[in-house]
Amino acid sequence: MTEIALTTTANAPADPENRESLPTRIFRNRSVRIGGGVVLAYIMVALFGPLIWTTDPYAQDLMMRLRPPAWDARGTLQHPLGTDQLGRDVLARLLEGARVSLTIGFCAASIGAVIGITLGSIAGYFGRLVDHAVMFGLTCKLALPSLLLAMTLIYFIQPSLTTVVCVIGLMHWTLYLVVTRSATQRIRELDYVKASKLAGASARQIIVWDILPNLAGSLLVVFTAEVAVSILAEASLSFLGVGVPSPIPSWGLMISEGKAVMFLNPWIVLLPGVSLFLLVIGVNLLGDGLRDVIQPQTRD
Amino acid sequence: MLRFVTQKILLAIAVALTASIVTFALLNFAVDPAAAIVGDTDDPALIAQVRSDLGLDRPASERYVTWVGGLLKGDLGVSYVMKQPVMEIILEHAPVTIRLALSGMLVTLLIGLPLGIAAALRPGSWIDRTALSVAAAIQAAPNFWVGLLFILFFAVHLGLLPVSGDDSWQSYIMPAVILGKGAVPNVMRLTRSGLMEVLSADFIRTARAKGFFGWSLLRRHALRNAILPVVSVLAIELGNKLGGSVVTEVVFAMNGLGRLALNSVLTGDIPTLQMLVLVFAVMFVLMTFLSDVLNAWLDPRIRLA
Amino acid sequence: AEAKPADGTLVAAVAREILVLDNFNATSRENEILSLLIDDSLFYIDPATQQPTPLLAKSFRYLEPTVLEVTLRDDVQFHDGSNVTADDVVYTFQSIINPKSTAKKGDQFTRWLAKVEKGEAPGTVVFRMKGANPLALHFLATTGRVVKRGTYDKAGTPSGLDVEAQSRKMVGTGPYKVMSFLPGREVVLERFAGYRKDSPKGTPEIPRIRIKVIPDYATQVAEVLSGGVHWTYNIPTDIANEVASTRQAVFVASPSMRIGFIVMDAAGRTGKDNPFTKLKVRQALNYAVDRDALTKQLIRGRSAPAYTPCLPIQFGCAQDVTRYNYNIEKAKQLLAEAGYPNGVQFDLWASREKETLEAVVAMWRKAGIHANLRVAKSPAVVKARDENQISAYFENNGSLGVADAGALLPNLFGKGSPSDFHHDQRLYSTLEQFLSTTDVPARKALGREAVSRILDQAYWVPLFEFTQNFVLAPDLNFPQAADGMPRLYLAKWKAAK
Amino acid sequence: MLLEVKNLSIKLPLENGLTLHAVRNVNFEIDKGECLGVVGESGSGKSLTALSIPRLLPRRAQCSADTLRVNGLDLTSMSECDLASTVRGTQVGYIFQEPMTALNPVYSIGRQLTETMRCHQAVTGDQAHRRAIELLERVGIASPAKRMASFPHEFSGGQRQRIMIAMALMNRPQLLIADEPTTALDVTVQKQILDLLDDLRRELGMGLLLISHNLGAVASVADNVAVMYAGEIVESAPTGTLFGASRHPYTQGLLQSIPDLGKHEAGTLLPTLPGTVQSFYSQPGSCVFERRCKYAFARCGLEAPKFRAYDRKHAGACHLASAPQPEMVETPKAMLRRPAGDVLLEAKGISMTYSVRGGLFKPRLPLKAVVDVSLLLKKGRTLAIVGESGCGKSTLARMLLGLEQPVSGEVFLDGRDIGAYEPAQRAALVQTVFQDPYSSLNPSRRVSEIVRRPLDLSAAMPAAQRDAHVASLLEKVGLPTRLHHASPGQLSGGQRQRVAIARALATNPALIVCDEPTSALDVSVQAQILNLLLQLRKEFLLTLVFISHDLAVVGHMADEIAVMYLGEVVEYGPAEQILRNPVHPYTKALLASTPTLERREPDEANRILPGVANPMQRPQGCCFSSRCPYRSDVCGERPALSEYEGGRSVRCHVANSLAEAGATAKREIGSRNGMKTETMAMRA
Ligand SMILES: Nc1ncnc2c1ncn2[C@@H]1O[C@H](COP(=O)(O)OP(=O)(O)OP(=O)(O)O)[C@@H](O)[C@H]1O
Ligand SMILES: Nc1ncnc2c1ncn2[C@@H]1O[C@H](COP(=O)(O)OP(=O)(O)OP(=O)(O)O)[C@@H](O)[C@H]1O
Ligand SMILES: [Mg+2]
Ligand SMILES: [Mg+2]
Repeated sequence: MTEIALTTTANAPADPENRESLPTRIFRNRSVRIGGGVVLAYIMVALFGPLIWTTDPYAQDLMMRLRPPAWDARGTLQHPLGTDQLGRDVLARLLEGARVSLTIGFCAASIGAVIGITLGSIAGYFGRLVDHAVMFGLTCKLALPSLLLAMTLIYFIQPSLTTVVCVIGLMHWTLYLVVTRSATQRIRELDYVKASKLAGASARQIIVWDILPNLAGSLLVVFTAEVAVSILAEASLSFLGVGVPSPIPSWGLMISEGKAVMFLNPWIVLLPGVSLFLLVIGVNLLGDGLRDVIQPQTRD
Repeated sequence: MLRFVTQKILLAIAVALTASIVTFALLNFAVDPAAAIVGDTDDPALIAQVRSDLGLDRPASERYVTWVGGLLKGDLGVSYVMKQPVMEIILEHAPVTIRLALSGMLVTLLIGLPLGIAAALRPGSWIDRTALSVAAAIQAAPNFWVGLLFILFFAVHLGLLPVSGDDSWQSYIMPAVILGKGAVPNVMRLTRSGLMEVLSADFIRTARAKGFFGWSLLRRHALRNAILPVVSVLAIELGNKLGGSVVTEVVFAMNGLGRLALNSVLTGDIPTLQMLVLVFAVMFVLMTFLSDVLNAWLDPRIRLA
Repeated sequence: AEAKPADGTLVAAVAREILVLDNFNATSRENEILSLLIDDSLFYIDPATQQPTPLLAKSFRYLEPTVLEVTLRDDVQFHDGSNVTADDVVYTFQSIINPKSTAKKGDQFTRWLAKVEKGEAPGTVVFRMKGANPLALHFLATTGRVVKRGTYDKAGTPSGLDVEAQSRKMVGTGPYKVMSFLPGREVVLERFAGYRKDSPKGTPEIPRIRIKVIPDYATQVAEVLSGGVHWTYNIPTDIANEVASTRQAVFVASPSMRIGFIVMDAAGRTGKDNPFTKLKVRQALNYAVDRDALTKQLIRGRSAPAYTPCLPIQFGCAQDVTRYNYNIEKAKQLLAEAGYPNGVQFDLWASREKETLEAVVAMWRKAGIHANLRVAKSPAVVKARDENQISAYFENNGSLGVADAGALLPNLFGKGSPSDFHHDQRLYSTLEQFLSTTDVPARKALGREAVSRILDQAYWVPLFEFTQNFVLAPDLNFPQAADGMPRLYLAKWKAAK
Repeated sequence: MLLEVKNLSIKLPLENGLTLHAVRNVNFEIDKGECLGVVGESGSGKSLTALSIPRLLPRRAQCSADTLRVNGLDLTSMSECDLASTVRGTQVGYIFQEPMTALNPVYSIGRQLTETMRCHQAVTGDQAHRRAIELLERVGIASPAKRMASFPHEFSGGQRQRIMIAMALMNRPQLLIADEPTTALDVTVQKQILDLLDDLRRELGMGLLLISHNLGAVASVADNVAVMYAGEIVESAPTGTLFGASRHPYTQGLLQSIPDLGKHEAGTLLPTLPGTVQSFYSQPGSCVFERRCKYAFARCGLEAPKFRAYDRKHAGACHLASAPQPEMVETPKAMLRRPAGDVLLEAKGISMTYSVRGGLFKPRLPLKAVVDVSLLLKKGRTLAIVGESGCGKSTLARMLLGLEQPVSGEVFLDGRDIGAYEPAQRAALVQTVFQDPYSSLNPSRRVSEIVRRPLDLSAAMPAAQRDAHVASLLEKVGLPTRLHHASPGQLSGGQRQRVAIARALATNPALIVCDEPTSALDVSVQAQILNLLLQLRKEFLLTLVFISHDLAVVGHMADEIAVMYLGEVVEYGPAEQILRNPVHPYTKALLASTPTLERREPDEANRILPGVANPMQRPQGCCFSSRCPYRSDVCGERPALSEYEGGRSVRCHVANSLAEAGATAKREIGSRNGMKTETMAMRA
């Protein structure tokens, strides 16, 4: 009924000959392949889509409003995925929206990463007062309702792509911090760090040479997770009307703008929703797969 | 124990204070709420009047001191927009959010726990794979989008449930599912990994060697250990739900704290925003405290150490 | 759908929050709608004629051009059963014009009303105005509600008044009384049993009205479709049309007496070098808008193109004046003449009507007018405007529901108006006179003069009259009016088929 | 026959598609009241073999056996349900290696004990409770009735192991399986637990399957011993025969490579088995030991030897016709002479105190990890620090290395306060080798990078020469060239430790502090590393601080020994002196508990009292007083470290009287050595 893994003495060496290299294992993982494929496809679409489908995503055609996709009897090939309530081409907007989502996802997650990793490694490595201070900051950050603050900040600073990226980035560094900090705390106590110290390495050298490379895997996993979270956060904020300003075609905004007419034109919320859903699921799958390979012990 | 509690209370106060200063700074330096409050009319005299009525023409630091002074005296300020004591407004909106959060929690548990347990018992099996995929899908589907689809299908198309509002228990069903679904993957994965870890723990092998197997092994030896990490996450998750119900409340037009928050942002109602942030912050600290206590109560290692 | 509920309650949805009940202390349209239900004024606007007609008043006469005597009816009750007396009326208006009062509507009265006192005859009240005012009855009709004597008194406050006294609880005189009120959420009204049978407003049929706040049109529409709501308004035409096509809801539109227009910085508030200081540029903007396309294809409903800065239904709003018909070539030519052969470029600020304005911007672009649409929340726009950072912005005005250009133009073009972007002395004085003359033909002429001046100078780009859209449950009968003011007390359930 | 196992094989399908043939054709049996010891290095399949008896193997393991019978019950054909109700916990009791994790942390031990009984027998809670108390009493838990409500974490490791034993005995099993029951415990406790198991089995007439990688531990208890290697039993014999006249080259090599007080002269090279244990992914077509066997000849590589009987109870799997002659390794005489130079390292009364939180609700309390330790080490000498787990050895090492500042006292390195050195200067003087080879190498770097790092950091050597220097160092420590650029993940424990040593040598330091460099390694690898250290010590004229908990290893390496208990040095002096004539009661107990291959008479006088060294609850006065068999009233005061003959100092009030008794002990050791030589002569 239940499986028990035998705890072999922790020191039993993994058989050297039978270890595959990390990249091989990563690429053999099914989740990584599917998720990575999806993400890659989206990146391609975002990069090249607007070059191929050159219809202006902002051009309105009041005579062509709310056309259904081409496969519907009322649809036209001129707008393969139909038009929105202002007669803008949905396909062009979806393609542009992929750029928006990916840009926000990657940029925000990177901003968060820089903040979180820096704070986390400093707190984890130096401990004591520094750690207390950072952890207090973290508690405060966690205690503050981040969505509420994000809404307020974006709304009052001036909704724009940059604001949204920065604010979302500022809101999502906790996971990096926690992961980096605890791993740093753990690694700091490991003998090879002591060896480096003994060899005369400075704190910065130890963090950069000895600690962070070992976190790369975990941080990559966090990064993918945060990309997904940031993409969703942007969509939610835009949906609430306190995110990316119109007429920028963010998927969340498209859903928000389309929801009033969704009863008879469900594609208008379905299409951006599905795009968003597939992208996030792709990123999540990629992250899960990476985690399975990189940290099999914490496998979910 | 007393020390622990005092420490936590001090921490809570410090956190709440910092949180309030941060919000106060963000809100008062970035925003002039007077114009937002006046609304459609844009008479500068009226705006100026509102400004001086609300004391917004005084320096922000002075206002902060007054505000904190008021807090200490139990006076939490009056909403700029609704002209009502902020605490009254919050108390008025809180029940909806609390009900929503609790029912969301229930949904999370009802889906997350069984899935997690099933997945852990048969790692790698179809149940496990399905559960993981379900979790991934649930996580990826944006709340507002699913909410709209739910409304479209269950309320408008099938007419089974009310579209919006919070006046009947039926109107909580869809929002609870939407709000609850967010934490399902987390709970499921935690349960799964917790249980898997426990099942591979030495003491489970001991129990098996003693002659336990099957359900009794699970019940008597594995579940309690496996639930520990889940419990501590649940309290935090409840806190998150209380603070994170904006989207759900907006989609389903429920009059809870989340929508109050959005409205306060849109109308520049600073006293309400400040109070909301403070309430959420205190709630968070309370929840972490609760989670610590729960954990200590469930885990003798912490309780008696 | 079987919308009509068993107990006959009408559920109405409004998008904006109703925060107070007292219409003296509110500025929103929702409060106007509510006030019509729970308050009776001295006069009321007859939906058929758009003229003020006595309501709480029995009759009125001008003792002098600036002194109005109103005789009250003696059979009108407050919701608590007491009779409305001259003392109540005097109290009401004296409190609102009290200089220390902070009621939001106080301003609208202090502009013209100097003093209110009891008349010599019992049951009469005398209004002393600051000057002759052609719109006095209109104002008394749209905002002249009556409260019980002593309602606002509050010792200890600097003014001795508490303007919030009726924010939560309301003792009115209207056909409905407030049963419960959750600020920002809902108001429940019930037919007032003591309402006089022969009121010109008629006897309401619907026993209960629940006004729910549903901030989102999509949700409102969904509610109507699923039978949870019977009455909504302001739904965009597209959506309304769509919903109506399901036959689970009915779309009706009425005019709204709300005009949308673009204000341009002719006065050079943002700097002398801005293109709008040139008349030809302003004219070019006017020529380059296809108002018919805008209203017929985009806004639809009962929207109508506006070629004048006020609406034809409004008194004094002459239509036989300069007219800027859609003409791209002319626009281009004017631009070139003004020294902008390569077009002009500017920010167009707005706080609403994004879609429409995007269409306008698209039209302009064809004439080489490159507007960058900046949609911001209204406080931000107001702030930027007051700090002279805006050279063109979109604004709209509903004339307080008064079918008279006097309720519109002086407020926007008059001296000291925040939206005065012209600084035209001639226009100031014309408008001043327009607002202080009671003689009808003279007013008409003055109105025409003001309108032509504005158009000749092209201070604005008048765009369109808003449509007032209602999405209703199929079995609800809801009559419309030319001023677009929703009169919910007239709603009836259709007889079951 | 109580337990019969015939032709047991276990296969494990692995994730990478291969199948590990973890256990192959294993046969053994145990009679009632008999003890079979199974010994073998890590990964040789001991645990899997033991687990297969109550069929507790991992689910994916494929287990086949011709016979698997306990007390006449055929276990091969039993259902999971029957096994659970009739075999596990009733017929077969099981004791696991890790006492720290084998008990469920969230339930009281009372509940865990009684449920074992109640799930198998119709007894009332009361009866079970009484039986549990009775057993706890028997296994030596003080005031058992009170402790029934305690939770596992409130007990020390040794106590938990006792509770595990009590739990296994609840239903009076016929067969007790103990899988490395003492590996995680200190030698003093290990001895107590082994003695307890031995007593219990005699008392209750149980069969005992005792698994261990420690040959000495098995030697003292088992009647018969089976030696496992790479999944097979290569030799089995009665204990005396096996340790006295083993015939398999592996067994012989193993026995010789263990440093044993008195057997190997201190400082000599140990005979080693080259290489490490191998895993098999198919049925091997050769002798499993062929690759490491000095005597291998052509046939060994072509054909797997049959398990055949040499004698009535002595059997083995080897193609050699007769037992090979054990040969001694020549140690160059120069290696034994260690000249003493100037003082290199001096610690003056150093102490270290940590503050630790007792629990979530508890305040922080001070923990005295090291108390007032003074040491003096001259160039070229080797100082060993020995003591049980948690006594502060590593903490002391960190202070000696300058990694931590003592809260009081000073460390002088080469005459200068160690805190005053620049990091690079210090690095050129002192380096270290750590205990855990798995955490001492950065897994994300390559071996060459790791060894090069100290060079890069000190920048003393021109960059161009560094790579060559790294290669020569790795050569010196005997790491095959193909692994020079491998990542640590691809190395075995022994190889990692070689890399760590190379890294320590990189800056050419005068002093190397080795913190238990071999305690995580198998005995055969341990010998390799000890030899390497001995050779390098000679070649680089190293001064060593050698930390260990194994007195035998210490004795082999050290010139001087410091014995630590609860952070204090209780005895300090020249190595031979201390090993020959220990004075401090703790040193005596330590020596008496150190397992040896011969059966020793129980040394009742030096039997240490049960208990634990808990640094959070230091006894008043003498730190050892709570466990000291010679304890008296004077011990309430902290004894001073007083000098004795031969440059030795002891921290004990009764040292004088104990030193007298030392004379007898000396004689004893002498006679034991005599006996040893006799045996060897006999074999020769
Ligand atoms: N659950 C498992 N999955 C994969 N391999 C396993 C598993 N359990 C044991 N092994 C492998 O089987 C072999 C024998 O393992 P076993 O635990 O029986 O060795 P052991 O002699 O008990 O070693 P130790 O002294 O380290 O406990 C080892 O190579 C080990 O790596
Ligand atoms: N950084 C630290 N913080 C708190 N306590 C510590 C710290 N390091 C060590 N200790 C405590 O100090 C005591 C001595 O620890 P140390 O690691 O020096 O023992 P040891 O003799 O090396 O043990 P082992 O043989 O297990 O390696 C232990 O009780 C340990 O728990
Ligand atoms: Mg084992
Ligand atoms: Mg140690």
